[in-house]
Amino acid sequence: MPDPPRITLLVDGVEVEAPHGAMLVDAAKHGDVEIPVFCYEPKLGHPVGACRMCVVEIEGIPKLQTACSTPVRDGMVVYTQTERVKEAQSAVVEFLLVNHPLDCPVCDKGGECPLQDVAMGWGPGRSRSVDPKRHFQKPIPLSPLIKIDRERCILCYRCVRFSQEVAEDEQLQLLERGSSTFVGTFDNRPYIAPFHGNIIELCPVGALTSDAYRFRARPWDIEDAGTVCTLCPSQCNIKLTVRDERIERVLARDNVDVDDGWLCDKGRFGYQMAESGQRITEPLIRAGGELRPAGWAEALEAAAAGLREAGERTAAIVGGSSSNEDGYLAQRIVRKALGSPHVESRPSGGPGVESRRTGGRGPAGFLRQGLVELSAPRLAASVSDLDRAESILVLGTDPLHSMPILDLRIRKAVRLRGARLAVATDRPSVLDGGAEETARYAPGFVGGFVSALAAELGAAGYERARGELGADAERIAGALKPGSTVIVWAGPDARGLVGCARALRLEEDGAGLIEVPEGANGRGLREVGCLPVAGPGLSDVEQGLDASGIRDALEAGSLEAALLVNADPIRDFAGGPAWGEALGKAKLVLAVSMFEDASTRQADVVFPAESYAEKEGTVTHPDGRLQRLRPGTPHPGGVRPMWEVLAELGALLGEETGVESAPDALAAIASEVPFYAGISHEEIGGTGIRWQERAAARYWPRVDDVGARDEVPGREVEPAGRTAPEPGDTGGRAEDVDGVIRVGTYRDLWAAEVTDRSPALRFLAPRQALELAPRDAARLGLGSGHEVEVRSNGTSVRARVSIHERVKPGSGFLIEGLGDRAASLRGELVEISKAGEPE
Amino acid sequence: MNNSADSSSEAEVSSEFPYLEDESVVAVQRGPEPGGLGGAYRAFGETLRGLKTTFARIVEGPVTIQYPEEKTPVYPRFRGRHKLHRFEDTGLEKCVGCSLCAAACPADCIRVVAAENDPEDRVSAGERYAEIYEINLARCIFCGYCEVACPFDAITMGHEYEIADYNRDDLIFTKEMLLAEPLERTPLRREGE
Amino acid sequence: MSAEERRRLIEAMRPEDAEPVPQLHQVDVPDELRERIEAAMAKYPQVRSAALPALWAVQRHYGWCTPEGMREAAAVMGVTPAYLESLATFYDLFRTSPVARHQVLVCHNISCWLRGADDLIGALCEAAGIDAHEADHGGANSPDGEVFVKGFECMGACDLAPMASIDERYYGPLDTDDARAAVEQLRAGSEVLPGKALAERPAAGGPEPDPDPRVKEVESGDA
Amino acid sequence: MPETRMLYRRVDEPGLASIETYRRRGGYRSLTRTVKEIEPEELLTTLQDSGLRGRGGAGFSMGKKASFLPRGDTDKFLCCNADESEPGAFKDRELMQKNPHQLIEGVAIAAIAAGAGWAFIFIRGEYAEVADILEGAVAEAYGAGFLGADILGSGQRVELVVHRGAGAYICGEETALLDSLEGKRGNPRLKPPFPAIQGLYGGPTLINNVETLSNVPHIVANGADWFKGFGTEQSPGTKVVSVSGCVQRPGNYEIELGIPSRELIYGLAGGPPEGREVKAWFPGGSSAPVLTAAELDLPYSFEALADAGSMLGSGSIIVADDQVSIPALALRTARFYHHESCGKCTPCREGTNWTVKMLERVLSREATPMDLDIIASVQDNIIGHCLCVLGDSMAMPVSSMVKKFRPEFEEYIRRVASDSPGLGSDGAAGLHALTGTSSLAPASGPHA
Repeated sequence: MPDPPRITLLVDGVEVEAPHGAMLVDAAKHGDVEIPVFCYEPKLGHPVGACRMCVVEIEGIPKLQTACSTPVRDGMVVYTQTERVKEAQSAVVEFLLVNHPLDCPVCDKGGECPLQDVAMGWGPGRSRSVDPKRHFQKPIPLSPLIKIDRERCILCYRCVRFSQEVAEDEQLQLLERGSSTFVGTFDNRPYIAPFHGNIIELCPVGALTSDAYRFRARPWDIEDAGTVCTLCPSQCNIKLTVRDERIERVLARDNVDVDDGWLCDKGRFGYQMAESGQRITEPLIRAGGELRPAGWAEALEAAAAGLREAGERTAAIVGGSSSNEDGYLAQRIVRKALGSPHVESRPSGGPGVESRRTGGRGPAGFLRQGLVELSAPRLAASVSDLDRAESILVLGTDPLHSMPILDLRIRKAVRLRGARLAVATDRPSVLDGGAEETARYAPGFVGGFVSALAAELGAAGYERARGELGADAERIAGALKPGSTVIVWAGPDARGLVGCARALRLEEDGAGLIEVPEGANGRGLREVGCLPVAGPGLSDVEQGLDASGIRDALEAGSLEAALLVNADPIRDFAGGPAWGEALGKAKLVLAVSMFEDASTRQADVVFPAESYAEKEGTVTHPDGRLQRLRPGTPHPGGVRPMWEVLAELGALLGEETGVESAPDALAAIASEVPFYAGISHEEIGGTGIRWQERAAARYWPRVDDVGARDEVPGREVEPAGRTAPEPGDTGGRAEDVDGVIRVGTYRDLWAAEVTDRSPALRFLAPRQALELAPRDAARLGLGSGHEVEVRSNGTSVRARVSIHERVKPGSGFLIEGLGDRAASLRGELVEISKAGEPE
Repeated sequence: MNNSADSSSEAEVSSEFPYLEDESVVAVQRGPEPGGLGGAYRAFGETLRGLKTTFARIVEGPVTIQYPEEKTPVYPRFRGRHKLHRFEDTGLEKCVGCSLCAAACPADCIRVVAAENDPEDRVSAGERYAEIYEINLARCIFCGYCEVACPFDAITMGHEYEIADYNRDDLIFTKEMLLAEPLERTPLRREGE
Repeated sequence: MSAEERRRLIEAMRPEDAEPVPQLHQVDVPDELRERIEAAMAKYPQVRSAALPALWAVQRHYGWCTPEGMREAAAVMGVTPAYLESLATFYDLFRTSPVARHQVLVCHNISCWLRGADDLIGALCEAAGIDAHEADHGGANSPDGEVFVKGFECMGACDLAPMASIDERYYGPLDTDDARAAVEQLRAGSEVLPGKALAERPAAGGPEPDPDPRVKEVESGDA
Repeated sequence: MPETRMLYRRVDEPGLASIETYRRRGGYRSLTRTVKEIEPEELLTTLQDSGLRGRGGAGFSMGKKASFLPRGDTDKFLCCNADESEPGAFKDRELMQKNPHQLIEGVAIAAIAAGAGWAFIFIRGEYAEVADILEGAVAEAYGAGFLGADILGSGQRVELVVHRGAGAYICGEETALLDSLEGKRGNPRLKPPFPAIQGLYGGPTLINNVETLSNVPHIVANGADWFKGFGTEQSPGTKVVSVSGCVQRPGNYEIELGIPSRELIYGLAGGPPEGREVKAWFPGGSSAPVLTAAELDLPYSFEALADAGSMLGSGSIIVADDQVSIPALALRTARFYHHESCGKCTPCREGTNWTVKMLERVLSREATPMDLDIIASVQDNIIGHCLCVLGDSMAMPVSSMVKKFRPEFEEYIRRVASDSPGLGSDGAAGLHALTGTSSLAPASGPHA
């Protein structure tokens, strides 16, 4: 997008150059003039001009104007220091303080409080008010995470506007009127929503305080450490508040190209996991059935010995929170030192594993080719492209759960610009409300839907589907055309997406694809070689087994050693508990983990893992932005940097990496990943850099190099042996079969280790629930809260019924990542039987 | 500045020091002629004045203070070891753990960790109290800024100066030590002393 | 609130206690209420405009804006109950606490006050057994649950001063005898203050004056 | 001087609220002509030429406002502001109650002139019985084909919805009215953008008062020049003035602007009760700075009242006689605005709150002379600094009362020293506080 033209205005007699259309408050900053504000916060959308703090005098306008809502024009003459302005501003401060308790010494905001700053800078210095102040009950919990002190509130409405216009949950509202107005919720219920922690940071006074941070530190006691949150693929930029070498709080570090300055509650409160007293802080070796502490040398030697013995019968699973460096070194050990091709980083593996019944695995060749095509730089959309796209398609994922910050970004595009949103998912998405069109396909049938969509969009080689599927695809296609489109998608099954991309001309500016990977650093790990089908830089390598292949091979004994780097497959991977059995059979399990979990219980050697707050390295955002992780706190106990440990392990196994520092590790990656060539920590800097925007992006592998076949895409990608849904088959016929529904799964935002390990978040830990359409629930004689058993092919999961209106009849949904076998049921037709009455 | 004022001030200067610019001038002050009483005074006057002080002190007796048996008295505003205070009526601690003293401290010797009061069992009057309040007296420079910064007069500088110890760790005074009623061992100087 | 109470409150907070948009199957909306709200939603170009009519419907149905009623309306409209509560507490005519059967709103604004509104409130409260100060500052119910009296800001009937709105009908000018009579009549369920109703009041200027010659022209037609 | 009844013509005729009577009296002929004979542009020109000024308070030219709406196919809206809530104003209530069809016809014509397919009458919730009458009339008009998708077969579309407010003075502010109509809390919006460009649902919106729109059928029927034959050059037409307070015949009087104010208060409304004198009067509702008895001879017109430092506003006179305590009156006024402040902007929310507290202290005799200066200074700090005019609406009359009746305020404060208890600490004390009678005891004279 071209930058807006710059104009010149006169602020207090000084010429100031500013972008045309900027608000006066922002424009004045270009001339180093600060205009005080309370209610103005550009992140919240349109200014409301409510606090009246920012009034200024503008030549030619008799009344004072609010600078927060006045766009600058060329030649505007503005005065911010006249007597009139000063009087008005000091009057506003005086008015605000009439009811403000001035309990700064006990207030958490003291020292970093905009009201303090403005009162000092622009206030009258003393109050003339002697009347009693407004009283409310002192801090009461607004939610388990936030306390509200209404006496301190200056009614700037930022929090309420956040709830209404950013998160759009509308739970937080203004109640009563006039000077009795207060911020509250319906019927004094708690305000619990995935992003609500942001209101703490938005509050310009100490009215909203974090329960976890309350009274922990003062601004002058702390140090800030900027890094990146690796709890999900959003990779939001954060600032750790560190006191006495402990993280006390996490704040957003605005990066408009990544997070727009927002954080989800997982990112905001999940730091407690790093500070948990339960962490493993030294290497452990299993002896006599028990894990016992050991020195690093001993542990490394034990690990090396075991791996040496297993040799090429070793597999590595690299978890999503690993940095690029961890992933690169792990795959290098397995591939080069041990000669094994089995490296995997995707919990769901390749296409096809989503259902045992609907088909087998696809050929690896497609996978690599599909990756190369779909991740190509020309098709890549950046997060900021969502701010420009005329239409947005959300396909196969609910960003709230998979990449929360995108949810806010998409809402913003719809609300502020009227972007057309289309949602095509199996499970109802929270974005449905703002969508122009929504389509529901049966769980596991995304491929059929995408092919039908490609046909409707006019892609060559796809046949239009009939019936409901065709009609759905037509509606979605209608919402996307014309104009630039960004497709946010997820899922292992990308058939047809290439066709959609071509038909929608996604290679053009402001359009493109954003794939939401399953792991936080899914894209980075893939690009540094943590895939069974591709090496670093998506290079052609000997084909290895994918996740479920590895599990089967471990179980069958054809693989003997497993290297689990920041991965707990028992909890996180499809198959779940089946991994426990598989790992139990392995001769050596080397786990790198922060905590003792289901997988470390099967481990022979455990290396303590770093938390993201201690890590140094890089990660790659789903849109290709490389970002730096910078250590904010020292490593606890005997924890060591993982790149160092892996480099030493490699050396013990005869693979000299020459990596002696984190920059070395990045240099090693850059030397092997052609499209990262030459990248360094300095170049990545504080806000990251998209590799697609660097010259080296031209080294992205060409599609022909990976052996594209001549057939039309719609056919070529058809996985062998798979019974693809016939055109016209909605896949949703299951409701006709009595008592049987097709199950889909989703990874709930809170179904994660961080929820269990952070005391503040623990109350959010989900319980397994089977979401059903009201019609199916009635047909099955089930009500909300009933305990049921969900069964298929000998796999069974217990769940509580939860009825949702927008679930497509015939579908049901379970949560993945709770350590049960729910993920194995994905795409299955299941039987449901009642196991208990509601509590 | 206007010219007339300029010239008049110049004129004043020149009348007082007529040789200011042109010549170096050595001024010699002559005393009375030597000899006689004047001469004797000039020779011994200062000595006698000195001896007067000496004899006066002899009469006064010894001024040595037998420290540590005796203490040096201090002025009322002497800044000695800190004290934390409680409200006399309720017994609650005045300190609310706001850390302003720590912020003001140039030696960085105060550490405050705050916590939330339980309204049923209060430590301080407000919502917040100091769970940990430590002053590292080995680092303290006794500047008194903490006292000035305190919004609740919870910390004041006392008169005690006998803080020496054998172990640096023992010089970190905890909240309990600072709150304890100190033994008033330091005498105050009286008015005019 | 003690720390212990607060801790218990926090522990009792479950994610499912938050109140997002309720789903229709979670609430039991009376048919009549649902029809009224849906009719209002159909009347406007945008659904949210029906928020005030929906709250009016809830108030008519339950007597006041009950939390359950607001949840039901929210489910029908597809908004959060908090959104409706925010409105209900903003507007003076919505009651968010239980209210007696008959509502008497007495104007205590300038014109009515100049003509004795305070006495009127006093007399009404005395007759109904309500504390006058309480009635004037937020409203109060009579102990028998029959009459709710509230001092209200200007209701646009200064010509009737001092006046009161009794069950949404205006009456005035009222003296203290009228006040006592009105409370009796409300309790008895009989017609309230016959002859004092707004509907029966002619224009202040008295009988129609001779038409201005210039105006006459307009009035010449027929249907 | 007699009234000049145009809008109030035959106002007490039985059945005027029904469509039959209204049509028998010539009603809906203007609308019929509008849809059949007149082009919208011509209609706009007529309205503009008539010089009709808005009757809601601001007095802006109605035709000009309508002409600001952009042409073209965007969805446009017309809102009739029937949220008459200003203390002292009750003219719209009587117009709607007794002659609803006159308004409906005016709304329909104005909607067609502005190109608005949707029209809303935002009527305050307290006017429930009037709203019932209005809704009945709207149903009749739909039935007779004067409203709906195809008015009288002309293809013109005007949908009219009667929207009931729920008790919030601020909804009379045009942008707050729009927010309320959109189903939100009635908070005023930041201007610009003005409603004519971006109003209801983001579309161009014309907002007019009931009385303004009721004039429209008469103008269309008789032409702009005829209309200009009434009233003054600057504001032609008649004006309904609501007179209330300490007068013998409170009510609505339709007059031509420019007549002496004394004529209105003493002539038409009968003046204060026997033996009393006018002490202070609000010439334009409670938000107008008060005038004194010395200013009774001012002509009742926009210009003359503005020159005297007050305003005509919506044309509502409230009279206070010589028995009234001005500080108590100031408190009543301030309390009203404090109660009605929406709370969005700081000076209004906190300023009204603080003013009330200070005036309560004056009345409970806990104030000091410095408080009077603070009261005056706080009013200055409010005026011109708020998001909408509500803050000013309190600050101006309170400020004028403190200025014009300062000795009376000072007397309360002086009594602090001599301390005469018995008036209670409740600030409500004392309509007749100075005369020594308690507010709850029956006051002597015709007030009771």
